[in-house]
Formats: sequence, structure tokens, C-alpha cells
Amino acid sequence: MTRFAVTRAIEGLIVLLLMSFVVYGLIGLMPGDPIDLMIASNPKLTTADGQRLRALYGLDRPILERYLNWLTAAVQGDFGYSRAFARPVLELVGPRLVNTLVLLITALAVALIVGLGAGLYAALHPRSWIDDLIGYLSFISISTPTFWLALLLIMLFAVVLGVLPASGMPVGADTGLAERLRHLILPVATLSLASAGGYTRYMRAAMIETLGQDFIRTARSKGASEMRIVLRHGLRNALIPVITVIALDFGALFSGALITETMFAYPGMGKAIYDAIMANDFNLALVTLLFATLTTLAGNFAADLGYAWLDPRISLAAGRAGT
Amino acid sequence: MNGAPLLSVEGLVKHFPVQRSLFRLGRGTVVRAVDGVSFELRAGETLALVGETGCGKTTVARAAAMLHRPTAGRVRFRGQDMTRLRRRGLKAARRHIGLIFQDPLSSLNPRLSVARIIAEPLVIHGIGSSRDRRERALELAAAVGIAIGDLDRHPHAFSGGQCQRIAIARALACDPALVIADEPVSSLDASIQSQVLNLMIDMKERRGLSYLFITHDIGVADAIADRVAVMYAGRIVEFGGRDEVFHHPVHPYTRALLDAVPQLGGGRGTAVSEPGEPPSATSLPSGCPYHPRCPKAQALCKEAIPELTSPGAKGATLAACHFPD
Amino acid sequence: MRSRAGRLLPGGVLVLLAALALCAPIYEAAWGIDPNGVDLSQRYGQPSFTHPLGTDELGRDLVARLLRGGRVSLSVGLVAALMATAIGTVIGLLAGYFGGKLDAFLMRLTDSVIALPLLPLLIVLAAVDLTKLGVPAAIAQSEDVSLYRIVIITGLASWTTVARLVRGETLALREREFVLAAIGQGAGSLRVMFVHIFPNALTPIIVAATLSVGNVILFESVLSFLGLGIQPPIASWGNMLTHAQETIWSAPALAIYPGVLILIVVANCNLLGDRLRDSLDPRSAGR
Amino acid sequence: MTSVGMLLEVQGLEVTFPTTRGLLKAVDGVSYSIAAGQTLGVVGESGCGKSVAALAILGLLPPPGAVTAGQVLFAGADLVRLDPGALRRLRGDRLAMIFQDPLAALNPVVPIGDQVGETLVIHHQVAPSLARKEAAALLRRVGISDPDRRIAEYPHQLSGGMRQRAVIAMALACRPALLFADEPTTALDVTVQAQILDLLDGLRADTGMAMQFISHNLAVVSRLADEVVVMYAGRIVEKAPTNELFRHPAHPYTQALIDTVPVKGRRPRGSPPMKLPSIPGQVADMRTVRTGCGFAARCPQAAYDCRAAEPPLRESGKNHWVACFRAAT
Amino acid sequence: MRRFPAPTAFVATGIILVVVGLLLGQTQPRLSKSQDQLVIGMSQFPATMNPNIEAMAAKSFVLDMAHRPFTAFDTKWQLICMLCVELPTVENGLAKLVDLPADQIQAPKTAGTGVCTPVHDKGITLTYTIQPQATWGDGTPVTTDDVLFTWQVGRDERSGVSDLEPYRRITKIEVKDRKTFTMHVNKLTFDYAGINDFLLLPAHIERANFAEPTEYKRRTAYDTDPTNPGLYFGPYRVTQVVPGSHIALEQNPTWWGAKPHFKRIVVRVIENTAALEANLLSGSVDYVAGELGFQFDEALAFQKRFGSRFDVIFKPGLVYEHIDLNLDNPILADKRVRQALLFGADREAISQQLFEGKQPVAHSFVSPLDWVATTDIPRYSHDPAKAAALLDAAGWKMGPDGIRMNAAGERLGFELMTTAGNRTRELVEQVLQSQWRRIGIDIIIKNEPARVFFGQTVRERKFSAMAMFAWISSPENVPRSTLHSSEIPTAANNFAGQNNTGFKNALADELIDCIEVEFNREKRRALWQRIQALYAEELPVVPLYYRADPFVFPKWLTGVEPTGHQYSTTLWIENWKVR
Repeated sequence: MTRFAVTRAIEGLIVLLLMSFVVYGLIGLMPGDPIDLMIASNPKLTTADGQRLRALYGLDRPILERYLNWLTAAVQGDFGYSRAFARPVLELVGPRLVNTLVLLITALAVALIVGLGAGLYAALHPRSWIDDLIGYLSFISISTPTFWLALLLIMLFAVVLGVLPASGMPVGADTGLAERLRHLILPVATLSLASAGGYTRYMRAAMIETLGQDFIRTARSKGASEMRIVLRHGLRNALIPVITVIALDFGALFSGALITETMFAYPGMGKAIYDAIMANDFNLALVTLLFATLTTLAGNFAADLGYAWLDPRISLAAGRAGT
Repeated sequence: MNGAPLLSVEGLVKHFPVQRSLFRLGRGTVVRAVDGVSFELRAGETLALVGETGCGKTTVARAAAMLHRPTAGRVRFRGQDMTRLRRRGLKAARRHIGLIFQDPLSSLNPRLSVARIIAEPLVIHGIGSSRDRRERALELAAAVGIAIGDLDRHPHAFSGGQCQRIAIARALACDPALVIADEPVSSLDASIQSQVLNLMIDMKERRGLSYLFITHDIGVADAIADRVAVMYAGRIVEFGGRDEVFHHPVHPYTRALLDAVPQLGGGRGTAVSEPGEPPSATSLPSGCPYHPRCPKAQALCKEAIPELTSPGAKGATLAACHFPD
Repeated sequence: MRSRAGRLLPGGVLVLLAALALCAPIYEAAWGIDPNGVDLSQRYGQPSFTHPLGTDELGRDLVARLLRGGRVSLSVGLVAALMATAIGTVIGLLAGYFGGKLDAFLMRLTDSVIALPLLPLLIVLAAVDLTKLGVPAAIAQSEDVSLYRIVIITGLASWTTVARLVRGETLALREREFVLAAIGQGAGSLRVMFVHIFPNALTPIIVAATLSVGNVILFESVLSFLGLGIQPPIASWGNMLTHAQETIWSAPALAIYPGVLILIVVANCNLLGDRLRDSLDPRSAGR
Repeated sequence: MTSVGMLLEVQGLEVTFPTTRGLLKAVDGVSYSIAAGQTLGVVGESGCGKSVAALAILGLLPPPGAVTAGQVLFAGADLVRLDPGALRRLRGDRLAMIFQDPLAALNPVVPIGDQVGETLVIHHQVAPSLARKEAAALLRRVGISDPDRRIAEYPHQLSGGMRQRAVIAMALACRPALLFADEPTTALDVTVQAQILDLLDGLRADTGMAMQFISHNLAVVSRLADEVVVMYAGRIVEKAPTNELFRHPAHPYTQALIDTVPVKGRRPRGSPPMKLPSIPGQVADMRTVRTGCGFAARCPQAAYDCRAAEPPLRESGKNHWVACFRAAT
Repeated sequence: MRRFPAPTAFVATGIILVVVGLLLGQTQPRLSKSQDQLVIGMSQFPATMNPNIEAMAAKSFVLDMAHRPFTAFDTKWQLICMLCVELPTVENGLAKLVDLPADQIQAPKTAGTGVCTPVHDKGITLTYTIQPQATWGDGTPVTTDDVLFTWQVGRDERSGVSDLEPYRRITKIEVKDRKTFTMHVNKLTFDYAGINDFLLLPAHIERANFAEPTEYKRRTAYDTDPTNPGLYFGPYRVTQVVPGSHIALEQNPTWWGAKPHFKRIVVRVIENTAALEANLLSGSVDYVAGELGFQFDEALAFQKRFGSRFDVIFKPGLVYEHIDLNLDNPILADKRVRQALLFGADREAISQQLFEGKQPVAHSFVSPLDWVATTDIPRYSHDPAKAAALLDAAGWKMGPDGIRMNAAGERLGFELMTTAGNRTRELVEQVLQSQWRRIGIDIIIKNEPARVFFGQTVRERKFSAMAMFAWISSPENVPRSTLHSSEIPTAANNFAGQNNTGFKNALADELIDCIEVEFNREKRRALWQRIQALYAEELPVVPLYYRADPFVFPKWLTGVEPTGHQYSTTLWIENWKVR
């Protein structure tokens, strides 16, 4: 277990290191630089000003040198300074990470409850009209562009019915928990709907597959009730493949969060990444991307733990679970 | 039964690593599938490799066909060391070796027609024109008893027995000297097994083949073998002529194996069961691998691995036992 | 829905839509419409005989725009899915066939790519300056460059599923006896991979490709939403939908038609993929 | 054919599966009975309907298979018409079944002890912790050493033989009156097979339960069975006490099975490999509609009447039944 | 087999969605209002709150509620004092012309043509007095100490201040007392009194942070402690900053002017304008600022749909949309072709039909609202026949495929570039493409992200023919940087200047030099007329229209007066009230 965690931590570090290099390089390939952006927004700036500012921000150095400088500082805990928000990057990332985790975890929980529940129900009542309905809804859910869904939800619930706020974060005087939760409903609904459809389908398929296994026949031959067969013998086995796909979905969930946060003006990591890239804010883009990666890696790690907990055949001590 | 051996296996060892990880250092667990196997197969004879699941007989067969690169040891085919051959040389050698596998359906490419399957070795070795190959396929199909009208159908249209006939035709396409057959009749129904065995015996007689015949079924081995090698836990424990091994076994395991086979119409209690099960190839016991189950085991058996030697006066039979019968 | 025809109905819907998109010039000729013909006196026109679904914000015929947009969206989906499938197939075949360190490396790579928050990375990719990469300016600055860029980017985003799938399939097939037989007969690696393994892995590959067509179309719309998709004046459903958001209250039809078309196409791709899998999977064939 | 004092009586059992190519009669009017404490061997090649019949009796047919005719009397009740709940209460308690592949038959994520004890939990409302203790005792009984450690282990940690022992322990937990053993040794090696056969026979003798032993291997069946039923293409072609069957096989198919199966000792010592007797043709395709005897196409003795009508099962000797026009009576 | 929902079900869903969507479009949104709090919606988040680091509209918008410049243009485009007491003029003696020392005199860059005689050897001194009650939010009075500190920071190139020029032209500041100071400026211009960009920093807080000038941009309290009341002296002070989400402001007790109405102002940033609109409709946002709010098209549609509930004001102003023509392009070097472009474009139709007349057609670079604007210049109304004649005359004959060709067989075609993602520009672009194609000119649209477009393409003159964008200026802004021949960006001058068209005209150069130093309004107006006429004749650009910012108010909000120039409405936030 410890060995597994250490191995994964090392792997994670390598992935992060590679990511940081790739992202840094990619950002370097983006057209223009932050100073161009300043020049674009303030026509009075001269080229001489541009050069002075470039030197000030260290942008006149070759990309590799800048990367190594950044890396050296990062290793010492200084992840740089966000130009677009004029704050040290870490200071900005902290609250946003919390916001995103709140959104992600809530949405994941909702998606899991709804998706797995619906998938389970459908698997136990194959070819019933409810199964058809669930299948149909899950197809709709995976086929709708997230931003469009968000817009439709906002139109319906915020504008026409006026029952829910159109944005994800309260800004008025009342920012208490209840208000916070009320604001979370639509973003969470958007994000979880986008994932729940997929989970439903995985769950249904896995459960039907499991129910066709020999050991289910054994359980029946023992006289176990349907309830016992499903809960005691089916569910845990069916969850094993489902966990794997869900783990693979973390990246997609994060991508969904980016869209959701943008639509609901929710100050989270996804939006920060997008803003930072759009504003050529090197350091912020880099660090937010790394944190996003770290989040998904952590999610994957959690999924592996869950996987090992569900499946006794997987021994964490022996290294990564084969798939 | 004379001349240089067609196939000789010397000190064959094959270990499989259990886990592989990109970032892992050090050594993982190892499956010791084959742990020092040597034998010779003479031209024109059928050598049956007999043993239970996991004893390494299939690994030996595949290593002999160079489907696995041996961890150690030599495989000489017609005097040539196959383990040293690179791509081209290996390909040339393979032309003279035919292969037959256990699962009749799985051993045929479901996407190809039967004619293509039979002609595939000819295509690989660039033998003949496409018309020649077609003719050759027809000829082979007729020889193994597949109707010519069926040649353009795909494997799923055939029963297990027919599939195995097709597999035999394919194995014979390049006129091999040696056919390695891995459990060729095990997954066939009882009434079909004898058809396929008969076909193989027939082909051997007509084409002067040699068989390395792998089976777990004593009855099948008894029917076809000239000589028999009994394997246990990655090693040959007894090796000799079919009559000697099956009728005068000297190794306690061979004896137990033969006793365990139920006899037709034998009635209750005719077969004798010994306690215990074969060891796992990841954790072999010290000394003679059979000693935990052996009724005659002594202190020496726990310590020293017995060599495969001739146990005194018994003539041609070799056994790997400290205390043979 | 028990007939074979019924099973492939989603494919029919897709083919129909593709055919309609291909028929855009015929429609335009029949109605005498120029799809790019701006007519400022006809902005936000109501449906009429001359404009069956009305006109858009520049007075262009909406049907013609939707058909032209469909051509772009569908071809982007198709081409990018093919590209992703090709990449994924090669990687999956190599990893599954050769195994060992190569497999470990390729699969670690694939897993890492899957685990990454892909959209943000694609945003970076979508913003990369092609001339800095040494792409000739003539290509980097052509009007269609956003189209190529989207195809490549979405292709890069979608190969992982195929790679995992093909690798799994290859691993299974690699142990199948007909593959061993081919190797044992002396067939070379390429021959084994492409004559014996690839054709037998084809059905799951086709299923994966079908599914990724839908995903690519969704991806294009999301990138359009972020302003990084296909750029005007080329129309795609994604950018039509994005642009129509701003006038969604006064001209909801402009947002709803492309949105619904995306939904229908993606849903039918998913459905088709599912049904193909069902009908090709021997375990469910009898049911 | 009905007789008194039988534990299980199967009469005219018919099982059909609807397929895309029409109805498949997997079991076609099969009748037999088992007395308490007796072992009935059922022999036949793959697809002959021997396993399906057992599953049908226990109500475990995979959908869309269904019993379309016949009755199964067990302890006075007709299992075919019993309501599902009542049948469920019998299963695992009075009727038990073990399957071919012990690894697949065991739930990979539940500890052995819990699985073995589960029958007790289900039928006797034993607390799970007690059931686990009971499971240890059962495991010891089927010859698993160190059962207290084993109950916490998972199926993948056991060897093949131990798994099958665990499956047997599981089936025996409630001391069933009748055990269906469906090819229980086919996946095992001969040395282990011999152990398991010994174990089953011993347990049967100890507990007095009856057993229906299904196998494709005549020799294995002959080790255990008091009486043997030979099935071909969904029908019983011959039924006789074990010794009688091997000594005087009446049906050409039974004769062929006995003659053609490669058995050690058939080939004389010192002789070169020689051809075995064999029957031509392939195993019957159940999906094609046929008239007459299912074996007629492969039978060396078949005549016109064999293809025209189905030979009825008739008594050819004492307790010896055969379905063949050519068989001597 | 399983009955999955038929694909027809998806089509049916689509139809239902269409119907529901169309119905949704018919419903009326709900509105709510709060008396104490005003939530303003905006589409950009300010990068920093420091007045001098990085100029961006979003920051000015927020900061102008909490901070004031010395001088500004009011809504009537007159220069007024905000933080000062009286504007210095030569007449009131607060401004004095002085001779420059020899080393500070800059020689004229162009040879005179005799239109006027530009003055180069004079400087000016300006005396300002700070509002006596002006006090930072923590009670510290605003004094000349702050002025000196700000000047120190402003001219230090290590400080991170983006625009040093306003501070650098000050050669000396003499402190008269705690509230009065005199600054010496080494460049004489007619608009000498305006020091709009001299934005005060609180010396008592920031001096410590400036101890290490290179670190200042990271240590400034505006970013490290943005809710410190001592940073602000306006009617409001910033009380909460949630990066990427919102900024909250509350009334500043030390404010000397009229007491503002709202207790609390929240500036909510929602980049996606469709979401911004939904927030407005749902009442989460009360007001969408024109400075950084809706896209024009969106606002027009909004007005049509919700005009009964919201006031939408389109304030035309100084923002001048045009297409820069690259005069180095041999085809465009021909004036007839440039004129033909104008005759061929139906700008009136664009203005009337696309903008419903809200954004007037531009005929020169000077807004008609500016007092120096003139109508006495050549105008080009839509006249395709004239355009065709001009093109024919220039040697471009109509080809078989509807595109003109010259004798050498070259096709008449241009690349039209602009900022990607700007809806209005993209629409205009497509209209122009369609209109110009009708007179035989092939237009290829190629757009780039704003930072590339401005940062490289325009600045380094990399556009081959046409670049569409806007100039943002202040009232009576001299077009030196855009029209003077010394301002053509080249690799040699490190791409300094904004004369991106490459316009070279000796008369224009001289007129610019003269206007800058002509103190006499009437004489200046005459010079302005000449340069506008010259511009309209030479056509280095295709003038398009003057932009109008859409301000969307709830009916209950009053007192917001859009200015039309680049200074924010929030400079007068104390006038904002609930009706």
C-alpha cells in the first residue's frame, strides 16, 4: 500500500514535470506575449515601453531559460506571479481550487447517485419502458453540448421561472451557506447531467454483464433472493469496471467544469485556466493546469484505491492494477 | 529410429515475469514455467509430452516452435540452433515446422476463407503462384476430408472437428518435417477425437512426419505415442518408450498419474487418488518438486533436485527421482 | 425495433442528414439562394416560402446556412474521427502486439493523456501560433486554417479510447491460436498485425470510430463556444450555436436549430455505435 | 415408468429456446428418476441437453429458455409448476448444484467463508458470523487444510482443486437430499479429478444424499454412478445400470462411445500407433428440424425406418432401456 | 434485442425543444430590485487595482468610483477639475509659458511647407491645488506629498507603470504648500491643462512598498491589500475583491463630494455575454455597463425584446471603426481603388440596417460630436457605378467569374483582417465582403485573436491589405501617432508609432505639428478642417462608423450619463439614483 502510494506519487510527479514542460513550451508557442496584450489595450504605449516592460517581466529571455528559472523557483515553493490578477499564483489558486472541488465533488456525487441508481434500475428491468426512458435520457445527456444545456437551464430556471440564480456564486450581502447552495444548484445540475448519462450506461452494461456470470447462477442455485443476488453478489462486481471508466472520466469532468464555470461565472480553476490562457498569463495558466492535472491524478488515485477495495484480486502492493 | 535427432531441446528454461511497470525498479515475481527440460525427438517418431495443467508442457511446445524466446537453453531443429536465429533464418526454419493448437475455432482466423487459411503458409513463404496455392489448398482439403465446395466459407461455418481438420491441412501446407500439436483433440467431443487422431496417424504414415504431441490425456498419448515424456512442475520426471512408461512407470508421479485415470466401466473405486495438488509455478518447493505429495519422499528429496537419469537396469527409461521403483 | 433495418435506423438518420448537407447546392439552386448572400433588409426574417426557416442576423437563408454548417460539422467529425482512429489503432496495435516496455510506455502515455484535463490543453493548442511551429505562412494564414486546426486538435483528443480498445483487443487476439499459428508459420510482425489482428479488431474499431464522430462534433461546438472553434465566415453548427446565444431571446430559432441538430447527430452516433456493438458482440447476438 | 419411492421423478421434460432460426428443443421429452441415496450418471456430448435438463429442474434456465412440457416431481411437489419463491426455498436447501468451472462459479469479491456459509444464512437464518464458523467446519469436511485461514481468503487465492472443494462444501451446507453435479471435474487435472470423485462418492455415502452426476466422460461416470443415462440430441437413447451398460451396450451410439474413446490400454503393448475405431460425421445440430432417430445420420446400422420415425425408449433387458429399432431386445 | 429509444425519439425531442424554446422566447422575465445595493454586470475583470499599472477599461470603471483623476473630460467633453480646484490657464495665470533650456528643445521633424510655424522652444508651468477636503479613506489628507510620490513612481521605469510619458514630460514639481504645487512641462501643447493620467498614489501606504522599485508591481497595496481604505478617496472604497468573480465597494466616509445613493456597489464579472444577459434578466445583475457590456447586436436584440423593462441607451462617441489600408500594397497605392472601395461599400445600409442608425457612418477620423468636426469634406455615398468606373479606369476590368482582373491577369482581391470573436466586426466584415464582391473585388476574411492582431499584425504592419479595428481617443485628440509620417512603424524604429497604413503626406505632417501648439481655438478649427479634408481625399483608411456603447439600465436606475469618450460613467457615480 505504502509502496503503491509512493510509486504513484513518483509517477504523478513525472507526469506533472512533463506537463509543466509541455505546457510551458506550448504557451511559448502562442502568438504574442503579455506585453502585446498591454499594447493592444493601451494604444499610447510605445515599442520602447514594450521592451522595457518585457525586460521587467523577464519575457526577453529564451523560453528554456525562463522555464528553468520558473522550475527552480517552483521547487522552492514560488510558483510565480499572475500578471492578469497581479497576485502570487498560489494565493489565487487556493480559493479557486476549493471552489472547483466543491463543484466537482458535489457534481460527481450527484452524477454517481443519479447515474448509478438509474443504471442499476435499468439493468434490473431490462427492456421495460422505464429502461427505455432511462436509456433515452442518458443518450440525451451525453449528446448535449454542456454550454447549451447550461444556457437552457439558466433560461428556464433563472429567467422564466425565476426560482434559481443565474450565476454560481452569490455576490450580494447574503453569502451564507444556504445562499451558496442555492447558487450551486444549476452549475451542479449542468455538470452532473453531462456525466450521469455516461455513468448510467456503464452501470447498466456492467450490471447486465455481471448478472450473466456463472457465480450469479451459483447464488441462484443457493436459493438467494433477487435482492441478495443484486446487492451482495452483483453490485460490487459490477462496480469494478464502472470505477475504471469513471476514473478515466475525471479529465472529462474537469473539462465540463471549465465550461460550467464559464457559463455560471463561477470563480473556479477551469475558468481560471481559460482566463489565464486567454490573457497570456503564463504562470497562472501553468500552475492552474498543473493543479488541474494534480486533481485528476488524485481522482485517479482515489479510483485505484476504490478499485483495490472493491476487487480483492488487485493487490496494491504488487504495483499498478492491470486493466 | 536412427540418425541425428530432428529436434533436440537442451536445458530449456522459460520464466515469465508476473508484473511489468514502466517505473518499477528491481525484480518482480517470476513464473518458472519450464525449468530445465531436455529431450530429443527423432525423425519419424511421435513424442508425447504428458502432464497436468501448468506443468509447462505447452510452454515447451511453444518454445520449441520459438513462439517464446527461451530464458535459457537451446532448441536445435535439424541441427540448427533456433534460439540463435534472427528473423530471416527463423522464418526459413519455420517453413519446416507445422503447428496445431487446442481450440479448433480459435486457431483459425475468422476473417479468412478456408482456402486462404490453408494457403496462408504458402503465401508467407512465397511459394507458388496464387493458382498453385489454390490447387495445393484443394489437394490438402481433400486429404483431410474437407469438401471442396466448402473452401470459400469461413471458419465459423464449421464444427470443431472440421476446424481441426482445416488446422491440420494448414500445418501440412509447406510439407513440414515436424508437426508440433498442442492438445489437438482435447476440446473435441468424444466421438470426434478418434476421427482426428486417426487422421493424424494417417498423415504421419503417408508423409513421414514427426510429431511433438502435447496432451494431458493418458488415453490419447497411449494411442499415438512412440515415446513419452511426463512433465511435472516445469521438469521432465520420466522419459522413455510408450510401453515402458505406461506399463512400468518408475517415477512415483507417473504411477499416481496413471492410477488416477478412470477406466471405462471400471466401477466404484477403481482409480486411486493421491493427496495434494501440483505446486504453483511462482513458488516451487525446494528439492524435488513432487516431494510434498510423494509417499516415498525422504529428507534428500527436500534438498536436492533429482537429475533425469537412467535408474539402473531399467533400460531405455529415464527418471528424475532419488528413489525410483 | 427488432428488425435489422430498425437497428441501423440511427445510421439512416445520419446518412440522411449527411445527404441533405451534401445536397446544399441543389437546394440553393432550386430556391435561388446564395448561402453567403448577405441581405441586410432581410435580417431575422420569419419563415416564408423563399426562406423556409427564415433568415439569420445578416439576412442569409437559414436552411442554406444549416446545410453548409452541417457539411463542415459532419466532415470535421468524420475526418477527425478517422484520424483519431488511425492514431489509436496504430498505437494500440503496437502496444498490444509488442508488449513489454513499449506497451508499458504507450499505455502509460495513453492513461496519462486520458487522465489529463484535456479541454484546457486543447485551448492552449487551439491558440498556438502555427508560424512559430514552422508551418508555412501560406497554410497557417489561409481562410480554412481553423478547419484544419480543429480537425487535428479534436483528432488528438480522441485517439486514446481507440488506442486502449485496440490494445485490449490485440492483447486478446495476440494469444489467440490463429495468431500464434501465423507467427509459427513464419509470418512477420507487420503481416500478423495487419492480416491477422487488425481485421479481427475491426468491429470494435468501427464502433469506437462511430462514437468518436459524435464526440468530435461536440468538441467542435465546445471549442467554438470558447471562441477557438471554426472561424467565420465558414459556418459550422458549433459556431452558429455559439453566435446565436447572444440573441437567444429575440431570435431563439437561430440557437435552437443548430443545437438540436448537434444533439440529433451526436445522439444518433452514440446510438449507432451502441447498436453496432450489440449486433457485433456475439454474446448479445442471440438476444 | 413412474415408480414409488423415488426422490426425483422427471417425466417428459421438454425445454425450448426461441432463437432467430426458430425454436430449439434442447431437451426433448426426457424421463428418468433417482432414488434416495442413489447416483445417476448422465452422459453425452456437448449440446446434448444434459446440463440444460438439470438447470431446468432447478428453475435456473437462462432466459429465454423455458420448460414447455413435462413435470418434475420432487418430494411430492412438481418443481415445474411450483411458484418461484417456493422453488427458491428448496434450492440450496434440499436441492443443490455444483458447476464445471469452480473459479467462475465463485464470486471473486466475496471471501470463501462467506460464500460457503451463505446458504445457511439464506435458509436457516444463521447469523453471518456463525455461518462463517460453520463454513470452516464444512471446508474441513471437504478436505481443505487450515480452514480457519481459508475462510477469509478469496477464490483467486485457492488452487483449482480447493476451489472445487469449496464449491462442494457450499452445496452441502444445508445437507441437501439431492445434488446435481454438472461436469464437476472437467476443468480439473486427472489426479485432482480422482480426489474430487472420491470426495463426492464419500460424501454421498456419508450423508445419504442422492446425486445426479453429469459428464461427457463415460469413464468418470462409471466411477460413481449406480445407473447411467446416455443422451444424444436432447433425448435419452439408453438407460441402464452401470455395469450392464458397459457390458451390454444396446444403442449404437453407446457402443460407439465405448469403442472410440481413446483409453489407455486399448492399443496393445509393443504395437506401433494404430488407428482407432471411429464413428463418422458430426455431433447433431440441434437447430435443424429432424424426424426420426437423431443418430441415424452417423449410425452404421441405420435403415429407412430410423429416418422416418423416432424410436421409442423401450426396455431391452432388466432395467435396461434403449431407444433404437436395431437394438436387440 | 433491446429496444433502445429509436433515433426518431431524438428527432422528436429536437422538435419539442424547438417548440419549448420558441415558447420560452415569448415569456417575460422577472425582475427584482434592491434599493441599497446596485449590482453592475461587466464582461472583464480588472488585472490590478493600482491606478498606474496597466491601463484597462475594466480597472478605470471600478477605480473611478473610489479614486479620481486631477482632471477629466465631462459629459459635454469639456475639461474639468475633479481632484484639483481650478484648471490652470494662461489667462488665470496658473499656466505660464517658459523658454526651454537648449538641451530640451526638439528639432522639427519635417520640413515646413509654410502652412504654419510650429513652436518647439517653449515649455509651460502649471499650478494646481488639490481639493482641500480630499482625504484618503483612512483619514490621511491627500497632499502634495502624494503628488511627489506619484511622480517619483511614475517616471521610474522599474516601477511597472505602463505609460511613463505623462510623468516624464514633467521636468520638475515645486511644492507650494500641502495642497498646492507647480509642475514644469517641457512640451507645449494646446491641451496643456489636462493631466487626466496623473493618478495619485497614497504615499503613506505605498512609499514603503516602493522601497524596492522593481518589486513595486508585486508589493503595491492595491493588489496585496486591495480593501485597505487608505488607498481610496472617492465616493466609494473597495471592500471585497474575489478574483474572477466580483468586486464590492461601499460608501467612503471621508468622501468630500455629494453623498452617493447606493450603500453598496457590486461589480460582477461575467465574460460570457449570453450569461450576462441571463443574469440581467433574472435580476442577479441590475445594470450592464456600456463600457464593457453587451455586444452591439446583442444589445439591439435585447432592446427589441425587453425595451419595455429596460432602458437601452446607445451612446455614440469617439470610438472610430475603420479599415486600415496597407498603402504599400501596390493595388491599394492607387487612390482610385481606395475611392472605389468607399463607393462600393454601402455604409449607410450598414449603419441603418445592421445598427438601426445607432452607430453613425464615419466620414473622417473626427467624431461629429467633437467641436472640431467639419462637414466640409469629400463624402462617399454608395455608388456602385462610380466604383466600377473608377476600377475600370484603374485598369481592373470585370472578369468572367465576377472578379476584376488587370491586364497582367491578376485578380483584384484583398485579405480583410480583424479581431476574431468580435461579433459586430465579424458581421460588418461579412457584409462588406458581400458588397465588394458585387463590384468585382474578391475579399478573403482572415481573423486573428485580438492580442495577435494588435500585438503583431497591425503593429508590425503584417496585414497585406486591410485591417479593421477602432481608434479610441479623447476629445480633440491630435492624430499624430496615426497620420504623421514619422510614426510609421518599421523594423528600424522598432515598430514605434501607429501610422499602420504607411501614410506619408508632408502637408498632413505639418498640419499635425501646427495643431498641437496652436492655442487659438478658431485658428485651430481651421487647421482641423484642412486635415480632415485631406484625410477624406487621400483615404489611407476606409472610415466605417462611430461606435456606440450600449448601456442597459433597469427602468428604476437614473443618473447614469454615458460620456461618449473614454472616461467612465462611474466618475459621476454619486449622481446615480433609484427613480
